[in-house]
Amino acid sequence: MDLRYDENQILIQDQAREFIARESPLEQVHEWRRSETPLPGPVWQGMAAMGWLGAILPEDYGGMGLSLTDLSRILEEMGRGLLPGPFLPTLTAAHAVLLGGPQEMRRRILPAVVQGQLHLALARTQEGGRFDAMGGRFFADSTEGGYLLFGEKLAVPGLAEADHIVVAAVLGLPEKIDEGVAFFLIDPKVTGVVIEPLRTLDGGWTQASLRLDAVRVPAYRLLGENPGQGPSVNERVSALLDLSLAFDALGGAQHAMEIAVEYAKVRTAFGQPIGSYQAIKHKCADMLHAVESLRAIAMWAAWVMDASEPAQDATPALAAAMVRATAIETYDLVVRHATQVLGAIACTEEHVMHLFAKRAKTLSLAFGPLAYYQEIILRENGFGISAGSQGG
Amino acid sequence: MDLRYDENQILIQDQAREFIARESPLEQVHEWRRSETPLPGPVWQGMAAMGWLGAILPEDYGGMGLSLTDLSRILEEMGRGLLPGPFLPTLTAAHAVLLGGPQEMRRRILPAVVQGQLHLALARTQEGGRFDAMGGRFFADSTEGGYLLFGEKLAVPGLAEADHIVVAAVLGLPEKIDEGVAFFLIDPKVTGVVIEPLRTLDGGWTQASLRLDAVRVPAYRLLGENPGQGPSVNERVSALLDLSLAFDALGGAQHAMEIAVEYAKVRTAFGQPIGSYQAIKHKCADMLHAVESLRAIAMWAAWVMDASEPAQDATPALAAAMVRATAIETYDLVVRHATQVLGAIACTEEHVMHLFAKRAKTLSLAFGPLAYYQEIILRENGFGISAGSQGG
Amino acid sequence: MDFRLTEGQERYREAVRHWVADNIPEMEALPYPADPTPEQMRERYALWQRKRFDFRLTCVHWPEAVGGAGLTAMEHFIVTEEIDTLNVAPNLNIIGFGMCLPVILHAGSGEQRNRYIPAALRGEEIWCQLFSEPGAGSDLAGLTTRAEPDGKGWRVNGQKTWTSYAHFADRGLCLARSESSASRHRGLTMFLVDMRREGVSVRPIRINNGDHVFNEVFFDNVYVEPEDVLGEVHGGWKVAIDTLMFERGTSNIHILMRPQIDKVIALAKERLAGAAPTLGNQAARGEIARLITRLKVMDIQGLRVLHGATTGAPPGPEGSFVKLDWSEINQRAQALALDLLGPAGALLGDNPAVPEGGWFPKNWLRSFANTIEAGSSEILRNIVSERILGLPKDAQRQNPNRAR
Amino acid sequence: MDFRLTEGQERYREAVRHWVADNIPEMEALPYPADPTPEQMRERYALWQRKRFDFRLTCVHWPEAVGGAGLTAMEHFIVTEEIDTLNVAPNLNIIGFGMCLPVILHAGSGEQRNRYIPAALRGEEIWCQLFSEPGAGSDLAGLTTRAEPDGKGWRVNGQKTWTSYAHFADRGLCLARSESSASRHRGLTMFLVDMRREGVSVRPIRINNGDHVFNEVFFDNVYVEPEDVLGEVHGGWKVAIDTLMFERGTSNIHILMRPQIDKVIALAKERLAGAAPTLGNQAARGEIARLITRLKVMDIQGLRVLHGATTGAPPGPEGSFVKLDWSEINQRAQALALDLLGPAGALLGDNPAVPEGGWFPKNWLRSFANTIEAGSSEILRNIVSERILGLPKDAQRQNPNRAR
Repeated sequence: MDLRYDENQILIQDQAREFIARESPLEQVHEWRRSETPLPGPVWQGMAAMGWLGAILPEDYGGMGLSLTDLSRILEEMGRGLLPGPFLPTLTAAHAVLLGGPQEMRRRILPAVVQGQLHLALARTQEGGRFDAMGGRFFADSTEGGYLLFGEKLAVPGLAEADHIVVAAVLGLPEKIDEGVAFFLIDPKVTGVVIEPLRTLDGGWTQASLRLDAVRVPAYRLLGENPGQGPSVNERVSALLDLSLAFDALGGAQHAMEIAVEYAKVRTAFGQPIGSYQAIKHKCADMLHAVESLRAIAMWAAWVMDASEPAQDATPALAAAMVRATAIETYDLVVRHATQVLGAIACTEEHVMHLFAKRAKTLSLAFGPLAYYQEIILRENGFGISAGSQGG
Repeated sequence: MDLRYDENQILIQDQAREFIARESPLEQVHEWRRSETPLPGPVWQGMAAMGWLGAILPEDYGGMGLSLTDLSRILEEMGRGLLPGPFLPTLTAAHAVLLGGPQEMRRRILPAVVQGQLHLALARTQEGGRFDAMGGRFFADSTEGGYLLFGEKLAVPGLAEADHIVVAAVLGLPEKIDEGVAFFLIDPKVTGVVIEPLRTLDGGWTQASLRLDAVRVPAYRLLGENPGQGPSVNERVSALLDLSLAFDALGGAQHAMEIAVEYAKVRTAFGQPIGSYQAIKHKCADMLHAVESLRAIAMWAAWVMDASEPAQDATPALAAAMVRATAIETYDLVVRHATQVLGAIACTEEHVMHLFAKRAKTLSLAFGPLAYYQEIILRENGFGISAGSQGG
Repeated sequence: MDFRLTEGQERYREAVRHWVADNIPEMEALPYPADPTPEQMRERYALWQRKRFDFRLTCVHWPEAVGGAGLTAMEHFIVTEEIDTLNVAPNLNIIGFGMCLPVILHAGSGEQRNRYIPAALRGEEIWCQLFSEPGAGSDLAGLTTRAEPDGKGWRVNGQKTWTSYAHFADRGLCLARSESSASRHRGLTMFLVDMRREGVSVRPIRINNGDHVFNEVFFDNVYVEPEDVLGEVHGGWKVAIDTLMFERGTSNIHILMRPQIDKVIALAKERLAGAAPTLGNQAARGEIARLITRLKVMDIQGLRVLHGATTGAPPGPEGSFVKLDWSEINQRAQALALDLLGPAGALLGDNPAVPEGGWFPKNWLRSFANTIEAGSSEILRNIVSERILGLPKDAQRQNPNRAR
Repeated sequence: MDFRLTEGQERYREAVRHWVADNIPEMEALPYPADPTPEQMRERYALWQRKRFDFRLTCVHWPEAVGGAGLTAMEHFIVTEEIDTLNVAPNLNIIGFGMCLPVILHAGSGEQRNRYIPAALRGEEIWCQLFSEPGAGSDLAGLTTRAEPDGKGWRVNGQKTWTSYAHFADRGLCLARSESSASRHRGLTMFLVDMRREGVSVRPIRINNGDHVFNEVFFDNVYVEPEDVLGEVHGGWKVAIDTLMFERGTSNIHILMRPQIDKVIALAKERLAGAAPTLGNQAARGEIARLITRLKVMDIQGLRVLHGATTGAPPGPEGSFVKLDWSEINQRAQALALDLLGPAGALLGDNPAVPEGGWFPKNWLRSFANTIEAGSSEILRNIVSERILGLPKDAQRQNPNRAR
């Protein structure tokens, strides 16, 4: 047993922190959000130069072939710095291409992603619809030489700037939803793809709505040698997404807590630092408890997903659901407590705390409610319910 | 608008407090519980002499014809003093007889109840089964000149000492559960009635299990001129029960809080009264907040049920569900917080706090879970769900 | 025990409703943009306030002599429910009517009352409250804004913050340190300041959702006439405490919060009513049942405050509970709204795909301050436990008798 | 990053499991009533402990010289999981092995170690810890039990309370005030007291569910030999702090709590698994998902403590979090159990209608003390915020430098 990050991981994290402090300091992020400016291209290029865009891609495609635990060192720092831009959409969509795309597609897409030449987006679930493993409200009709795709999704992170979109669609009729989900790589410029940018609470991701109106997709743009590979791709991409969001939340919650704790040491009321009052002090202790609980389960979940053999006591799906459920509650608790410790200043535009609050809520809303993750936890622990009664 | 209790109500409350302090002081209750001694007969006779057993029964039957608000002054003091004995079972069962019993039955039962000669019990719902308005798992088959009753219930408060049992049973088959519930007055000594006393967490009520094994009940023991009156009797008895439990909880929670607050003023740690530390102080504030919230809604609910015309914004069913839901959470919160304020001594047999904790849990478990009351609240506010999906 | 209004009060409510029905259409017919300028806001406020004044339908519990209707807090409550919750015009003088002017009414001289109260009631003057400072929030007595004698009058120097509506205000109720050597609570004086005077500058504070409600106010040697001292010189703390009592008394903020909470309940009904129970919607159902119940509790506590005020009973803890209730209920309600909306809850803007143009997330952000503003939850819990339950003060707050 | 045990540790776990499989049947074959007398408990404890000692399967992380196996805290953890959670015999010396003897091991002289540790490991002597007093719980330094020099040795007078297993104990680790004029934290000395000696009397404290675990202990002029001072005279506070560090370190209480939490999860599975979602069971499902997740977090925090202990890293907050976690998780789990049982949850006794003879409500009552015993949640939050986050001490706790 060794619960420390190794030297290389510590180096990766230090470099990430330095890069973000230099290229995207928090005051700068604050300013970008205020002016609704997306992440500048040169920063993205810098991320590519650091190797982040290919962090977990194999060296064959120019990637670094790192583990998820390695990657987590970068993700936590991104969360800490509230780094904007379509990193997570690109990361997860590229991972889908890696897992399911034909060799030709991988060769064409992945090296370009690694070099920062392509932004990707992933359109997987429909808000208000089922948040189950089978994806969203996109449907694919088989047609000669390929597929016709239909459907819409309200908000897709990173879509506005995406050069390619990975779409999870159900093959055939809605009733067959459990049989076949498949992933397709879509060119956003082809006929029938309608994209409309949206203003968002959290400027970390641009978001846009996506409508597919009989979009013709050639067969070679199907991910997976056959459509049946979709579910396994989906499961692994889901786990990556859940883990990534959790480390984003961990870094953000840690930072929000630190800001509040430092303030509690210097702000005085009734002649004493407010941190000497138990109402404040115990909120700080509860924040640290929550953050360290998330840290504990996140480092374990990354290890479970990295392991070549399945862990004795947990599937990757269980680890992902647990870490995601913990992240949703933790980030929310921390921004609430941190705001209360900081008092009125935390509720101004000038202060950075609202950036954390917005990020926490956006992460929590973007990919399904707590109950969905709780049900996975229950299912994986033998608390399954009768079929047909699941729902979002 | 007048939100004060009137002089007579204050007098009733003062007399109740004096009576209970004299006849059943808390140390005595503690000792009775320790030795599993039921409430002594003379105290019950004293309660009868005070008029409590007929408090809300009409003067025709020897009762005092008081309002529920008047009665609440006694109930709160009973809760405050953790007064044991089958008062609530007798009160509610007698009320069922009053509302639905034929004149002959009322004449025979009610004056004897008022004079303290009869204990009653009410067997209405089945634990683990449906906690809906239609009652429990007792079933009544129509037969010549009367009914045959079947069924069982694990725990019936006050049953061990009951001279008569009011049973709510479904007429006919279980599938017809929504059509007809009816109340019957049963003699516990007739053939087929099997009663087995149980040891309980809270000695406030004796409890016993009840099995009805083809018990023959003559038609004149049906409450209501026809079986169709059952639901309305049930609704009104339910409301009385919910309100009574809420005032029991209010008095108990108030007392538990007072014990903790007094201790916080005198117990010192680190050279200061523990009540000067915010961790303790704010728990005390939260207790008072919870208790006063329960008080507010309880006094309103009693008024709603007393009103001759229906209130503009609430049915008696809604008021009952709201006050009951608030009571469940309040009493639980207060005993938790009070225990934490008192520290280790609160966890000893010697200290009275566990009596409050046991009472709180028993009230919460005896008559249905929080979710049941929440669903009534939702239904009465237009949040009904599709039929057939309710369940306990 | 009777929760009903008297017949007279019921008739009064009916009359108010009739007046509303008669007068709203005219107001609604007036052009008023969705995104008004400050001038348009002021104009609409003044028009509506003047109309209410003409019919004696504002601050009806104040004496007729100063422009009220000589009625009780009960009728004021009815008017709040029936008129103020409609948001016909921006409520620009809420601080004046809820805090500043009651203090003038109770602590001011006859001259001060006559000069300031009717003008405000006619919609001509807007007030702000100048108490909080960057270094003095919960610990109000730590304030450092100075007032120094200058001939007959005073010169004020310092900085205030969290001043609602200062960018509209003509007048301000300002607490300043008039004697720097005195103990923290003594040596404070309450001033009625002309906000148009030289030396007053107002800088907006935008809140987390971009709205402009609060301001910083800087005083650079601002002259205040001697007749604009309210109450005793150096006796400002008592006046301030009284003001805070008013704030927690008949301010009826919880009634004004209702429309936004009701909006969440309506959203929940649209999403949840009639739906079969699923894994995802049960937590929300439980939360809604809790909110509805707590709202009822809050309403009753509000009535208890009102009843205490009208019968002259000593103030209990209910005022603090109403504040704790509305702030916590609203925070939970606004968070629930976003959870109900899912990803759509994180969208802003006029796009038809965005529910109500992003009202829900903007209001969710606004709600973060609820448990801080108008008495933080921590301070309220201190007040309840110390004043009502009689618990000892924190040791460190017992003797902070130095000005800073 | 690696959560796996080493191959050697896995082999060790296997060996322990084999030993258990070989030795449990023999123990289970011995007659032992459901409601044993203290003598029967002691006899069974001694038998099982002696057997564990003979195979060096108790306190395996202690040096071989004193009767341990010279292994690491990791193997101790494995043994705790594999043997102690089985509850083969009553764990009468849990305080000795978890607190008293580690202190003797670390702070005692060679002679003290040799005299006390092997005897305890052989099951011959049982220990209790005599720290808390009626007036000194969270504020331990407020204790008033006095130790006065008496020729070569000492005389102890005073009262201790919350002393687990004192009614079985042969020896006690006692903190007493040896110099009354000194400051609160100085002037304390740690003694090893013979509990059979004249002047020691033990009075049971029954807890809220009727069980007898705790005691009051009265010292009436009890003689203690000079060689039974542990550490420095007047240096007892440091020894006490070290003891509390052990208590929060490798005591593995969270592992010992698992069986009772797992029992609730099994009950929930029996009631909820496979059932369609209903209005009533969804809240319980959410709660179970939370408990399962928090248990996993707790386990990992426990491993972080263990890892820190084995690598010699400075202690972080994880030990406090493990305590907060197990106490809060167990309280919520036991409350959930009763909610799942409904009215049956309030029944006791041997009646077949009563689930497990009333184990659930009895254990629910027991759980009330969890957030108080072994460091109250309030004290733990102080420790975390002050020692780890560096927040200032409460003003009133800063200088309480007087003995009382």
